[in-house]
This record gives sequence, C-alpha cells and structure tokens, in this order.
Amino acid sequence: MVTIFTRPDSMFDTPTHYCPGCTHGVAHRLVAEVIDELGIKDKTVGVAPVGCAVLIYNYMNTDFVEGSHGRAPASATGIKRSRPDLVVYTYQGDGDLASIGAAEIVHAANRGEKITVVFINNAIYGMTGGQMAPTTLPGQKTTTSPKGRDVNHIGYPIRMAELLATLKTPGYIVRSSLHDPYHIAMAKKAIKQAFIYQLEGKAFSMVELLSTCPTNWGMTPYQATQWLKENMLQYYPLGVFKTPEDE
Amino acid sequence: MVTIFTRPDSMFDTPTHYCPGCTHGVAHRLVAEVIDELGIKDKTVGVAPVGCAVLIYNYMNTDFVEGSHGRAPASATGIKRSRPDLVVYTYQGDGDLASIGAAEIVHAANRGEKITVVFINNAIYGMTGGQMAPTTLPGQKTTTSPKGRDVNHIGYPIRMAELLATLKTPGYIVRSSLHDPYHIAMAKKAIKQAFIYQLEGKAFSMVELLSTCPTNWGMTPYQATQWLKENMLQYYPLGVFKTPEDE
Amino acid sequence: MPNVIIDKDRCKGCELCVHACPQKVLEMSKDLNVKGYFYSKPVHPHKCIGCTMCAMMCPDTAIKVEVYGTRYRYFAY
Amino acid sequence: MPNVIIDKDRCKGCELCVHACPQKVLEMSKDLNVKGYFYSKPVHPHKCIGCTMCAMMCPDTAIKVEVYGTRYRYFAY
Amino acid sequence: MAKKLMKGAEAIGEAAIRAGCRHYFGYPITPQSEIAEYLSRRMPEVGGVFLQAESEVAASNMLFGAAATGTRVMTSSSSPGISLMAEAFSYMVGAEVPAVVVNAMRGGPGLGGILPSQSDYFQATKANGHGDVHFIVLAPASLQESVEHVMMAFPLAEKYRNPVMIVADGLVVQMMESVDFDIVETTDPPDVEDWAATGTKGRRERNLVKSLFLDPLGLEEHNRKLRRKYDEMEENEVRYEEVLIEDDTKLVAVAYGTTSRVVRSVVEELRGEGYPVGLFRPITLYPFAYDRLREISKRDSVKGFMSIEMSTGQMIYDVRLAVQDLKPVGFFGRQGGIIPTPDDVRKAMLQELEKLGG
Amino acid sequence: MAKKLMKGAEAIGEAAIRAGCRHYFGYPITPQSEIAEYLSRRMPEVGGVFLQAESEVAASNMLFGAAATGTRVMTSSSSPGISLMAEAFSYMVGAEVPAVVVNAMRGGPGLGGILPSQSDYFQATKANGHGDVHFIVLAPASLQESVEHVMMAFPLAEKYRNPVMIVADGLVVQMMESVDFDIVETTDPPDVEDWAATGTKGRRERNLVKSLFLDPLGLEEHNRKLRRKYDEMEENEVRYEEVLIEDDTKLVAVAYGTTSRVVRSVVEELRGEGYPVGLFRPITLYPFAYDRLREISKRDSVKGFMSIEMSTGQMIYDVRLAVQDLKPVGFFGRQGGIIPTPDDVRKAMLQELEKLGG
Amino acid sequence: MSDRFHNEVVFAGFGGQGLLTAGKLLAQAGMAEGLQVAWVPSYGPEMRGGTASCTVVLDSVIVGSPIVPSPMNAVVMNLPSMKKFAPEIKPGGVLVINSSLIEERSDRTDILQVPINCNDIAIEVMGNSRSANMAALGAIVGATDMISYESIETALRNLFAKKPKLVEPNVEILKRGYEIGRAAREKAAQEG
Amino acid sequence: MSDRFHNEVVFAGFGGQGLLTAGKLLAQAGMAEGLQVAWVPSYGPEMRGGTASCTVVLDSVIVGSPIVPSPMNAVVMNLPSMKKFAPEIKPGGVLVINSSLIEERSDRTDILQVPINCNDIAIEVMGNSRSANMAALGAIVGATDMISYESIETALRNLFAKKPKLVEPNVEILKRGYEIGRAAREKAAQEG
Ligand SMILES: Cc1ncc(C[n+]2csc(CCOP(=O)(O)OP(=O)(O)O)c2C)c(N)n1
Ligand SMILES: Cc1ncc(C[n+]2csc(CCOP(=O)(O)OP(=O)(O)O)c2C)c(N)n1
Ligand code: SF4
Ligand code: SF4
Ligand code: SF4
Ligand code: SF4
Ligand code: SF4
Ligand code: SF4
Ligand SMILES: [Mg+2]
Ligand SMILES: [Mg+2]
Repeated sequence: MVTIFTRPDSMFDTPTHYCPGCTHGVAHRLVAEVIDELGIKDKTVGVAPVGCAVLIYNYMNTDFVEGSHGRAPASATGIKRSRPDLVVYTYQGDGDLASIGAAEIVHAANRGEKITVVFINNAIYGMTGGQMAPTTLPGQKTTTSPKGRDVNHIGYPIRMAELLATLKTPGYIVRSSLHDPYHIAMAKKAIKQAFIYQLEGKAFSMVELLSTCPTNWGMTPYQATQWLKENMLQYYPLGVFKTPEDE
Repeated sequence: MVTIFTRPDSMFDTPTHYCPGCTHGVAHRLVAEVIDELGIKDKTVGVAPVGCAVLIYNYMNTDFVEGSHGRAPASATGIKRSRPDLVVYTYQGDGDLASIGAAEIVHAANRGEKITVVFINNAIYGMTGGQMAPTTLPGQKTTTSPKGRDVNHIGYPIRMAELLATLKTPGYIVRSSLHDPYHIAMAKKAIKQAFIYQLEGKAFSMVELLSTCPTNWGMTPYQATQWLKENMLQYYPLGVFKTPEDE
Repeated sequence: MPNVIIDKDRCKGCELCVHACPQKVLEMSKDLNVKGYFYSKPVHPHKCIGCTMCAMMCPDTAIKVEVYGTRYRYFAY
Repeated sequence: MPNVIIDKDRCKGCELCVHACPQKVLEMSKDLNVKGYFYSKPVHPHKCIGCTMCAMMCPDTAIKVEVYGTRYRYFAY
Repeated sequence: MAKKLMKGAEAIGEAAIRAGCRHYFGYPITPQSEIAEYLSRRMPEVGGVFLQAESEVAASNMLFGAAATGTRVMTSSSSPGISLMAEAFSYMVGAEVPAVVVNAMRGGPGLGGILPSQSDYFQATKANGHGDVHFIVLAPASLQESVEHVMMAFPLAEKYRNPVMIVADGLVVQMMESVDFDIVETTDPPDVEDWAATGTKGRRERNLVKSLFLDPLGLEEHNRKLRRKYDEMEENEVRYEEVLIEDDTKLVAVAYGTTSRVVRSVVEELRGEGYPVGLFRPITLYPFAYDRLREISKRDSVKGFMSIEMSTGQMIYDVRLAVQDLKPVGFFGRQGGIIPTPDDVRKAMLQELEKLGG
Repeated sequence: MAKKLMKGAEAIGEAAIRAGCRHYFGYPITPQSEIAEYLSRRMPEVGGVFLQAESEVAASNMLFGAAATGTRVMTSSSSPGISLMAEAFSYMVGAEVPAVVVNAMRGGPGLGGILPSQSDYFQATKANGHGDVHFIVLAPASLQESVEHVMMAFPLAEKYRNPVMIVADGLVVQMMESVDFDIVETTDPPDVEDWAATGTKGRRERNLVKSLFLDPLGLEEHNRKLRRKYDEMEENEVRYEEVLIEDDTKLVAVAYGTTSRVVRSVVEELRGEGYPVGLFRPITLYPFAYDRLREISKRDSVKGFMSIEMSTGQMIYDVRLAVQDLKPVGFFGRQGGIIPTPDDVRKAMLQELEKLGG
Repeated sequence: MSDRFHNEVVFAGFGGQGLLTAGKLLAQAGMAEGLQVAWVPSYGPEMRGGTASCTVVLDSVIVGSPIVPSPMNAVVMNLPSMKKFAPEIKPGGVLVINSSLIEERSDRTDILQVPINCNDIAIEVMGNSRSANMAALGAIVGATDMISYESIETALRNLFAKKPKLVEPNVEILKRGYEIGRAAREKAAQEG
Repeated sequence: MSDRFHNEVVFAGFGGQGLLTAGKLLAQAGMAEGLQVAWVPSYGPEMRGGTASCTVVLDSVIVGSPIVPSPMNAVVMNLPSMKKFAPEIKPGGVLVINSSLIEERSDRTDILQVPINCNDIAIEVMGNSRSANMAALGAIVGATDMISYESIETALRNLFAKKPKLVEPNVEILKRGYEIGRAAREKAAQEG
C-alpha cells in the first residue's frame, strides 16, 4: 500500500475555521503541496490577508506576517526586498486585493516584485458577511447590493488578471478555478509555476483562483461549485494571461 | 478685424505660477476653451490635484475643490453622486493619478462614474522637485533614480490609458499629446468629447495628455517638446483606447 | 485495491467529494460526527479506482488515499 | 492681414511659439520684460498668416490673434 | 412612528435618513457593516445614494467631495478603517466642510479584534489627522441616544462647518433596544451658496473649497480661525450627564458610552447599599467637560475620581487635566474587547473608595 | 570622518546608514523629499535598498514587512503622509516590530503649507494610529542631534520592538549645520530569530508576526503587555534638557525642536539682562518628562511656565498635566509655517513674566 | 429597589436554531408591555459557525448594564450551551433545556430546570424542527412569567404578519411550550 | 556676552545666481575656523522661481535661533532682494549690492553699503556672469572681516576640487570682491 494522497507536510494537522465546502481549504492545500514539492518550507514567508483567510497561519507551517487589509503586496515587497533569499507569497481575497488593495497589487506587479500572489476570487466579501466585492457578478445579490449588482450604478466586475496582464513589466498571470478536481489540478500547476518563477528570480506572479463562498452565496457547497461553473467561468475566462517569456 | 484666438472666458486673467514652457498652461487653456464652448462654466466643479497644478483654481473661473493627493476621483465621485446636475472633472498629474491614486482612478473608472479626468503625464513628479513617477521612462534620470530608471529594479512605466481601457464598464479613454500645435488641437477635441460624454450621462472619461516638465527634465521648453516627441510617443502611443460605444 | 480513508471527525459534510467521485463510492452518513455534521463515507469501497478526485476536492484534507497496484489518473496532479 | 499680439509682460520667454510658427514671424527680444524674461515678439508681422499655431502652443495665453479676411487653418481647433 | 425595536447599526442608519442625510459612502468593516447594509436597502427607497467605496481612503474622500457641495453626508467605519481616513479628515477640517462620521471602536492595535473597545479616544479627541484638528465627538450610551446624536450631528457639523464624529462601540451597533425617532426634530440644511462647490449658476462668484495656504501668514490666520471655532465649540457644545453626584458623593466615576451603562448600574446599586458614589458621564468627548468636572472636584465631599474605560487609560488624561491636583484620579480598565462586568466595576470602585478612606 | 557641513535631510539619511540601516521605503513629500533623494544615491553605494513606494500607505506597509524580518528599516514623510501611515503604524505596534519613522512636520491641517510646524504633536505622542499605541518620539533641535537621534532610534526600536518616531520640521531638514557622525556609536542589530519572519531554515518553530487576537482575553493580555512596555519606556527613556533653570528662575519656558532654539537664544539674552527665565526642552515627546517638570514646578522660585510651540497649543496639555495646579502655564504659539522670531518670543516671555509679578 | 422590575434571559444554541429571533420576540413583547429592553448578541471570540447566543434584558427603567455575566434565566438548545450557561445562572433562576438534543441535566438544585422536547414538538406540529425555538420561547415565558402570554403571542403574530400560513402552527408551538413552562413553575411553587 | 562671536549674513537674489552656494561656502569657511554654523534656505511662500535666499549664522558657541528676522549683514543680487532686505539690516551692518544689476541704493545711513559690479567682474575674468556670486561673497567677507580671507579661499578651492580649471578664475573673482569689500570697510573706518 502506498499513500498517494494525504495532508501535505507544510500544513498543520488542524481543522480549519472555514465554512463547510469553502474552497479556501482547497487553495491552502494546493499552496502547501507546492511548498512541499519545491522543498521551500524552511525559507518561505507568507503574508496573510485581511479576509476569511486571515487565519491561514493557523494552518500553514511556515513563517507568516499578517498584513493590513489590501496591503499584503506592499508588505511582501518589504520582506522580499530586505530578504531576497526568502520565498514570499501573499494570499489575498478579492476584497483585499481588488478593492482596497488595488493600488498595491498594481504597483507590486508593475515593479516586478519577485513575489507570488495567490488571489482567491469568490466574488464577495466573505469575512465581513457577504458584502459586494468589485468582482461580484452583474445581478448578484449581496448584503450591500440587495437587489443585485447594478452595473449602471456601480459598473462591471473587475478582472484583475486581465488588468495586470496589460503591464509591460514581465509577470506570470494566470486564472484557474477550484470548482472541480480537474481545475484544481490545473490550479496547482499554475501555483507551482508561479513559485518556480519566483525561485528563478524571473518575475512577479499571480494566480487568480475562482472560488466559492457557499455561506454568503446562500448555497450548498455543491450548488456553489455549479454556480461558479455556470456564471463565473463565463465572465472570468480561465487561462494564462501573461508569462515572463512574453514579448 | 476679428479676434480668432484669445484667452478663454473661463480663465482668469492671471499669470500662472508654472515654469516657462510648462504645458500645464496649455492643458488649462484647453479645458477652459472646452468649458466655454459647451457653455457649462456655471455648473462645472473642478477637483484640483496635489501636484504642480494644485493651484489650478487660481486660473480657472469655476467652483473648485482641492482634493487630497491622488484621491481626486473619489472626491469627484462624492460631488457627482450628490449633485448629478454638475459637470465634474479632475485634473491630475501622473504621480497623483498613477501612483498614490491608482486605486481611486481604477475604481472610479470601473464604477463608470460620470466624471471627466484630465491626466497630465509628464513622466515625473514636478511639484516636489523631480522624483521618479510610475510613468518615468526607462533610463530616465530623476532625483530618486539618479542613474536612470532601472526597469529591473522598479519595472517599466505604467500606461494608465491602456490599463483603464481593459475595464468592461463603458468609458472614453484617450491619449493625446501637447508637444506641438497639431497634437494640441487633437487633445482639445478629445477633451471636448470627454465632457460631452459626461453631459450625455454616458460614461467615465479620461484624457491622458503627454506633457513636458522642462524644469525637472533639465531642458529648455523646446528641447522638452522634442524629447517628448522622440521618447514618450513611442512608449505611450496616442489614440482612442476605448469609447462608450465599444462592445 | 485502492483504499480511501475519510477522517470522519474532520469532515464538515460539504458533500463535494461525493459529487467528485466518478465511481459513486461515497455517500453521506446518517449520523453526526463530533462537530455535528453528517460525514462522508465510502459505501462502495470496492468500486474505488484510487483516482484521488475526492481527496483533491476536499477542502478539509479529510481524505487519504492509498493504492496497491494500479490507479487511475484522470490528469496529472 | 492677420495681427498677432503678444502680451509682453505675460510672456515667460519659453520660445515655444517661435518654434511653432510656420512663417518664422516671431523672435525673442533682446531686452527683459518686468518678470525678467526675454519675450517673444513678431518681428516679421507681414508674414503672419493667422494660423494661430503660436497661440495654441503658448502655455501662458500671452498671444492673441486677430484676422481680417482669410486665414490659414492647418487643422480644426 | 412610535418606539421601535432596532439593532444599533440600523437605528444609526435610519437616524441619518431622518436627519435628512441622503448620501452615504462607506466600506465594510466589522462590527459596523450593518450600517452600510441597512443603508444599501434604505437609501434607494428615499431617493438617496448608497455607495460602497473601494476603501476607507476612498470613502473618506468621497465624503469630502460630497460635503464640499454642502450635501448632508455620512460615513461609518471602525478603528483600522478610521485610521485610514486620517488624511481626508484633516483636509475636511482644513477646508471647513461639515460631515458626520461614525466610529464603532473595536479592540486594537492593528487588526486587533472585533469586539467593543474605547481605545481610539486619543485619536478621536486629539488627533483625527495631522495638524491642529478637532472634531466634535459624541459618545452615545444607548441606541436612543445614538439616534439623537446622529440627528443632532448634522446640524452641529453645519453650524461649525466641521466634521462631527460619533464614537460608538461594537456593543452599541450590535445590540437592539427600543428607539423613538420622533422625539428628535429634524432641521433643514442651511444655505450653502456662500461657500460650497455647487456650480456658480451665473449667480455668484465662484467658490473654492480648499486647505492649502501658501502664504504662511494666511495659513496662520486660518489656523487661528479654526482655533476660534474650537474655542466656540468648547464654549457651547460641552455635554455631560451626572448620575447620583450628590452632596455627600465621595467617589465620582467617570465613564462614557457602553462603559458608562455598566458603571451606572453599579453606582445605582452601590448607592442603594449606602455607598457615596456617583457617575460623571461625558457625552461630548471633545469638547470635554473640564470646567464642570473641576467644579465637582472642588467639593469637600468629593475625595476622588476614577476613570473607567475600555482601554489602558486615555480619558484619564482629560480627567486629570480637569481635576488637577485637587483630588486623586484612579483608573479601572478592561481591554481587548472585554466590556467590564458590573462585578469588575463594583470591586474596583469599592477598592478605590477604601483607598479614599471608606 | 570629522565634522561635515550637511543639509538636515542628508544628515538624517547618512545617519541611518551609519546606524546600519540598509533599507528605506518612502514617498516624496516636501519638505523632506531630499532624505529619499539622498538615500536613492547612497543606498546602492552601501549595498542597501532604496525603494520609492507608490504612496505612504504602501511605504508604511513595506516598512512593516521589512521590519517583520527584523531588518533595520526607515521611512520618512511629512504630516499628510504621516496621516496615511496611521493604520500600518498601529499594526506595527500591535505586531511588535521595530522601525524608525521621520516626520518633518509641516503646516496643517489638510494640504496646509510646506513650512515648518509642530502641529502633529498630539498625533505623534498620543495617537499614531487606532488603539492604545505609542511610539517613542524624539525631537531633535539641531542637525547634530538629528544624527544622534536617528542613530539611537534603531537600537531603541529594537529594544522595545516598537517603532520610534523622530519629529523634525521643515527647518531641521532643510538647513545645513556641521555634523559629526563619529561621536555616536553604532550597535549591531540584535538576534531576531525568536520572533521575526526570516524562514525557519529548519532550525526552529515557525514565527508569526501578527496583531489579531480573536480571543478577547488574549487581546487584553496583549494590550497589557504593550502597556507594560510603555510603562518601561516612561520609566527609562525620558530625555530632556534644562537651560538656565537656576535657583532664582521664575519663568520656565517649555519648548522643543526648532522652537527651542529660538527660545534658548531669547532665554540666554534675557538672562544676560538679568531676567530670571529658563528653558525646559523635552527631547523625548513621548515619554514626556512629567516628573521632572513637576519637580521644577514645586520650587518656590518658579512662578510659572510657558509652553511655546508652532501650533495652536498641544504640548501645553502635557505641561499642564505635569505642573497641575501648582503654577500657571502660559502659551505662545505661531502657526502655519511661521517660526517664532526671537523678538516674538522675547515679547511674549516678558509679558508672561510681568503677569507673574515681574 | 423592590418595585423595579428587572429580568434577564440568555438564549443559546447552534447557529441556525433561531435563538436570536426568539430573543428578539421576547424583547418586542417586553416593549409592548412598556418595559425598557435590550437585546445583545453573543460577544464571543467565534466569528462564525459554532454557537449563537443572545441576551435579553427587561427592566422597568432604562437598562443599565446590558452585559450580563450571570443571567437570571437561560434557554439552552444544545449541549455546549448547556455546559456553558447552566453554571452561570443566578440562584432561583430558570433553565429551559431543549431535551430533544440534550440528554444531560444540570446538577444545580438552586434553579428551576425545565426540560422540553422542542424539536419534537415542532416536528409534530409543522413536520420539521425549524420552529423548535418557539417552543423554548414559550417555555421560558411560562416558567418565569416575566411577561404575559398574550404579549409574546402578539409579538409572534406580528413577526409572521407577512407569512400568514405560518402564524397558527407557530402559535401552537409557542403555546405548548408555554404550558410546559407554566406547569413546571407551578409544580415548583407547590413543591418549594 | 562680549567675548562671544556672532554674525549673520543673508544672501538674496534670483534663483540661479548661486546665492545658496555662496552661503554654503561662507558656512564652510566659518566651520574651518572652528565656529558653529547654520545655513538656512529661504522660507518664503514661493515654491519655485522668483527669489532665492539663504541665511548663514556664525557663532562661537552653538547657534541658537537660526531664524534671523533682521540680519546683521546682507548680500543682495537683484532689486527685489534689495528692497526686501535693505530695511531689515541691523544698524551698523553691511549691505553688499550687486551694482551690475541694481542701480538704486538704500537711503539708510546707519549701515555700510558696498556696491560692487559683480557680473562685470565675473564677465571680465571668465567671460560669463556665472561666478558673480563669488565676487559678492568676497565683498561681504572683506567688508565685515567676520572670517579670514584665507578661510574663504580654501573653502572655494575645496568646492572646485574636482573641476581644477575653474579654481583660479573663481579665486580671482573672489579676491577682487574681497579687496573691494575691504577697501569699503577701511574707508568707512577712516570716515567714521
Ligand atoms: C482597513 C480595514 N477595512 C475593512 C476591514 C474589514 N474587512 C475584513 S475582511 C474584509 C473583506 C474580505 O473580503 P475578501 O478580501 O474578498 O476575502 P474573503 O473573506 O472573501 O476571503 C473586510 C472589508 C478591515 N479589517 N480593515
Ligand atoms: C499624501 C501626500 N503625499 C505626498 C505629497 C507630496 N506631493 C505633492 S505633489 C506630489 C507629486 C506631484 O507629481 P504629479 O502628480 O506628477 O504632478 P506634477 O507636479 O508633475 O504636475 C507629491 C508627491 C502630498 N502633498 N501629500
Ligand atoms: S464566509 Fe465564505 S469565504 Fe469565508 S469561510 Fe465561509 S464560505 Fe469561505
Ligand atoms: S516643475 Fe515641471 S510640471 Fe511643475 S510647473 Fe515647472 S515645468 Fe511644469
Ligand atoms: S479515489 Fe476516486 S474512485 Fe476512489 S473514492 Fe475517491 S474519487 Fe472515488
Ligand atoms: S469533501 Fe471532505 S469535508 Fe466535504 S464531505 Fe467530503 S470528506 Fe467531508
Ligand atoms: S498666427 Fe501663425 S503665422 Fe502668425 S505668428 Fe502665429 S504661428 Fe506665426
Ligand atoms: S509661447 Fe508664450 S510664453 Fe512662450 S515665448 Fe511665446 S509668447 Fe512667450
Ligand atoms: Mg472574497
Ligand atoms: Mg507629473
């Protein structure tokens, strides 16, 4: 008997605080698996977001810094610039990265910081109870868009991967999804590649992961994966938007 | 004898504080001419930036609000949302808009605020004495990039028009230049169109104007226009990047 | 034969593994675990092909898969 | 004949109008204005075609152009 | 409408609407996101505007923009979010615009916690931003009072053309109590044509809303003008409540907001048992009731004071400034989101009484 | 290197390098952009990192990140920029990381002006951000002292694992004076492996740098721990200077930074003329020299104090807290970027002396 | 202060068991009786999931401390809540225990324990356990008599005003709870 | 405090006339003589263009107020500066006037006015007026004797250490200024 699947080494054996079926747990595991596979646990520093994943450091067995809301890319810059030998990644939600932290992510990417950003796009503010995010889909109901996101009032959802891919500074920008095993496998590949680019000192990297928030979407976890598939995939096409080799 | 060119009505008859040959003066005049031509002086509110143009209200005869550094799009949002009958524009430099104010401009554009943004890109921080801007060209020397902008250290200049044009929310996004009379004429057209879209309630609009800062570039005003032509035009292509009719 | 082991008390009953399994190996329990959730369990273990899709899908790393001999890989992971 | 009028004391001596004029109508003065700048002045006014390019270029709205009869427009403004 | 059972956050939102506020800009943060959520439903019903900003930095600058047009406008946030508003707050004071800000204080520093706290006292009363700035700061202790404070905050802000802050805490915004909106009168917004950015309409000279004064003498004059406004506030707007401060009161507890409710219970209880204690409750934290407290401290019967706070001791500085050397000032505080229990307070007060000689 | 004539901004930058600081993150703002400009040249020469951030919000969070690795790191800004750093400052105190911040205060509020001011006193000493936070605040009065303060700020920050702020003003950073770097000893950075985020290297348990404590008892304990650190600072780090406070001194002026230099000139001049005046100069604004001032106020000869500031009156609160009712505390201030002239101060002090009965 | 009315109830259980609503109804009923009321949701460290609780304070004059470390009465709907609150109730208080989910009883003898199979009652009446909270609410009112049955029923009717089909079954559940509570109170009165 | 040395000079003119550099040299020379020095750039409302000025304070002990509302001496290189500073100089002080650009003289009789055609001297020596500031610097040193000529020349030599070609012409200009200054001082001493 060989064990072909089990909890990665870089994760503590602790149950998470996430709601049942929340894909944050999947994303954590993927990052931990990649850290294991690359053997970089000892030199990795994560930067936690403010969002449901603020407690990520309770689950990941590496050094961690808890950033302020949206500014993780700036703090990661501070870490990486003072300790270029470290592997530095941020883990951020869509409120954190695309709303309050829009300037910091754009500029970290534009400076080409050699960090990796794991971006959990669940189209909502999870932690604070389901308010609208910049990534909330048109018509999607949230606690601050009770009649559904009205694009005439507040515009269309923002596509961060596409936005960052327009920058001239080299970068690795990918969008993946966590709604089924196949896509989870693809997501892991992207995350691994992102860390490899960092290890090679080549580029800033961001992996956007389409995710679910069953609780605030008001769905069962499985319904949530299906809603993601049917609604988010269309607006947020998957793919590699940019690689350091481009241009 | 008919006067075919003179100071527009919306400008006070006051000498400006700008350095000789600084194209801020040209941009002011263009905006004032457009305001005159559209007959909207009485219902226009400008939002001044923090930058060399902070004193724009000393020259333009309309109501004005002096915003905080980089946040003019947010303050303009506050004004326009509370008084949709007003014509609201911001006038911002590249440090103001592309650096500290990156989140505010991206989000105002993404919400589709019905405001107009006049964006003076002179590839430098003028007011504070010539520090590097996010728009500073590769190799360009500034007081904080004394050996020239090193793209490996700090990335490539950011192209705001291209960046904002990726947003799905309708908008009018143009880049013009102020280095010679022809381009000045084109710039005026763009500014006028931008205000018209606002008057029609159609879209957010931004006109990026490539500009000179002879003082901090360390050139004569004419040399500066030539430097713009030879260096900036290449990196910052002119054109209409987006119109509300797109898509 | 592959062996899919579910840590019952770690399971939050999200059912994602149930939907992910191509072999319909898993079903939800009728009784609650310590956390008060109905948990997933392999009710047809013999059908399991060791593809690990259930484990990949599980947000709570509650699933361990062991194999013995062949296993199916739908895609590289 | 067009008439290009430069407000000498408003001029900051940037010379942009001089470079902009297709007819080489303008040159810089040898004496200083009140602000201490050499200022632009129409030294060949008869060559002026009233195209307003000098005025369009002037950052200090120091130039006024009047015409009488025809004028040349290189492009709409 | 008569009395209604409402959640604090909703009562605050509704009070704003009753006060004639039709514009709200904010960004979610626990424990006060329900203010935004409530207004996202209510504002459209009354033809108003609810807009979720991209951040507190943006929200505060939207607030500034709207306020610059003379519009009644509000934002709300909690400690970390309030820190992000400091720059815009300073601009608003400098540019003399009215607006209302609610801070539902939570445990700090940093991300801290989400539970009730009073550790932003210094920030709220002394340093809303850089420069010599002050907001009038109201500290309601109940939902009814929150409603009253919100409704009076708008006219106060307009009177001084200066922002007004309401410092609540997680408890005030999360609890339900009965509120009555009808007992507070709403006022019409004043005419703002002499200063606000509303478009000249060809009727007047243009208005400028700004805080830059390049001439230092001009800026000095502006600073002094603002100082005179603060002086006026200090003259006219001090509000406080005295509970059981009687001729024989020996120990005066000083507490505000949620803490004051706990202290009030204890003081009533102790009084019932014959202990000579009283409660002084500042209602405005800025301006602070220095004069009144000082008067009280001059009484022979009064032997000491005690500042009771949910912080490691901030208001105590103001209490000591008021009381000076006249009487000792003790302290009791809980931190980190813990509301002192009546037991906590009782013990602390009895101990203090003992120190003062029974 | 012996004495060197240098601009304040450059001396501050150079002092940081001498102190072993190799990382600077900042954003331009007058009047201190030359610190950044100087370091953009110097850092690469010494193998260090100069990075211009996209904003002060970003700069302060970069500072936080670098500090979290135990790296000696500095930022500098001026009033509006400092306001934007408030949230990160609070996080840094909460997460207990050392760092050095320079604030070259300018006239406020809002955009205000670019000339020297001291109107961020409250913000610097009482409310660097939300929550119960304090930085040690040093106020140099000369370039030589600025250099000394920068060089001692790093070890101080490391000792307490808490940021240290140096409040200068436009004058200090813009003027040239002679400085000597050799008279200050540089220290080695301490070992940080027990707390900093440097990668475990397989040698230790992982470290967490954070400020969130969901359990209120945990957060309360954390608040109390921080309070104990502040108590230690108040115990150990109070610094001040006394000038001509002698047995007969009647009026004690209290002033810091640039203002104190003007006051010192005047005090020396008045002494020369036989007037019994002295100067008390707080060097640390936090912790403030309450005890020493109080001692002085108990002297019979001393009839009064006078707080002299470039603000409408902020330090005077601390002076009054120290002196309490013992002696009256007068005030003289200029605002908006105006440095009081010796004449201004002379007149004001003589007037105050007169009030005190000659 | 003997003429002053004052009472407190903590409602505690899993999230989703309707505890916050039950508390709100009690507060509304109290208000209708002219009392001052305060309803305070749980302030524990948990951000989500797990337990949910609220405290309702009723007073004849303005409610002082809304923070009640040891309540006069409690309604516990699951075992963790029982464990947490049973020891804290003031002597002489009432503990309503949802016996459908909790087998244990408190070993305290200085309080009145009122076990009631809330889920079963709800399922009997409505086919599901969603309204178990109403049974518990009825029970605490019945067992304490802090407000009248009429007031609480009115509050409930108002709550469901827009879903008329739900009114009667819920009233039924409430009433059955009330009866059980009152019976327990009367029995205790007789006994002690 | 008679044994205490103290002196102040304001240098004022257009931006670009090298006033800040002239002041810096004076400060350096003072330092070399063991004095405490402070160099303070103009703090006027202007953000750019227009006038530029600096104040240099020399003192035998630590410089107290670096802010000098009425300086002991001034060097004015253009008319606006002359208008601004001439009235403020302390009685007995020296006013060096760049007579190449300023025709007027102050009507004060309680100060020593030293007109010197700085631009012309510079043009004579170097072919352009860029070093006019050095003539003025020499003149103020000569007219006040606040430091020795040797010190100021050394400071100048150090400044141009890396541009050796510029050293001698600048020294020449400095010296000519110094002579004019000294002559004026001596003449005044004889007269009064
Ligand atoms: C300055 C500041 N503003 C607001 C908050 C409140 N807040 C906490 S998490 C969050 C948003 C979380 O949403 P997202 O980033 O999408 O993460 P998710 O929870 O969905 O994973 C907000 C607004 C805060 N803690 N600090
Ligand atoms: C919060 C804050 N940070 C920094 C500054 C200083 N500052 C004033 S203008 C400016 C940049 C100006 O550059 P830009 O926006 O490009 O305008 P320009 O002067 O080039 O027209 C800066 C950094 C400020 N006033 N406020
Ligand atoms: S609230 Fe949403 S994002 Fe947060 S843990 Fe629950 S499901 Fe996940
Ligand atoms: S500094 Fe540059 S941008 Fe500013 S006025 Fe001068 S030339 Fe124009
Ligand atoms: S390993 Fe594959 S077949 Fe086996 S239970 Fe899991 S998903 Fe089903
Ligand atoms: S996916 Fe995991 S948590 Fe969800 S039901 Fe299956 S085993 Fe349980
Ligand atoms: S109007 Fe045309 S031709 Fe005449 S001076 Fe101006 S640029 Fe020259
Ligand atoms: S463009 Fe205007 S300012 Fe420049 S030289 Fe010509 S007239 Fe003068
Ligand atoms: Mg999210
Ligand atoms: Mg610029």
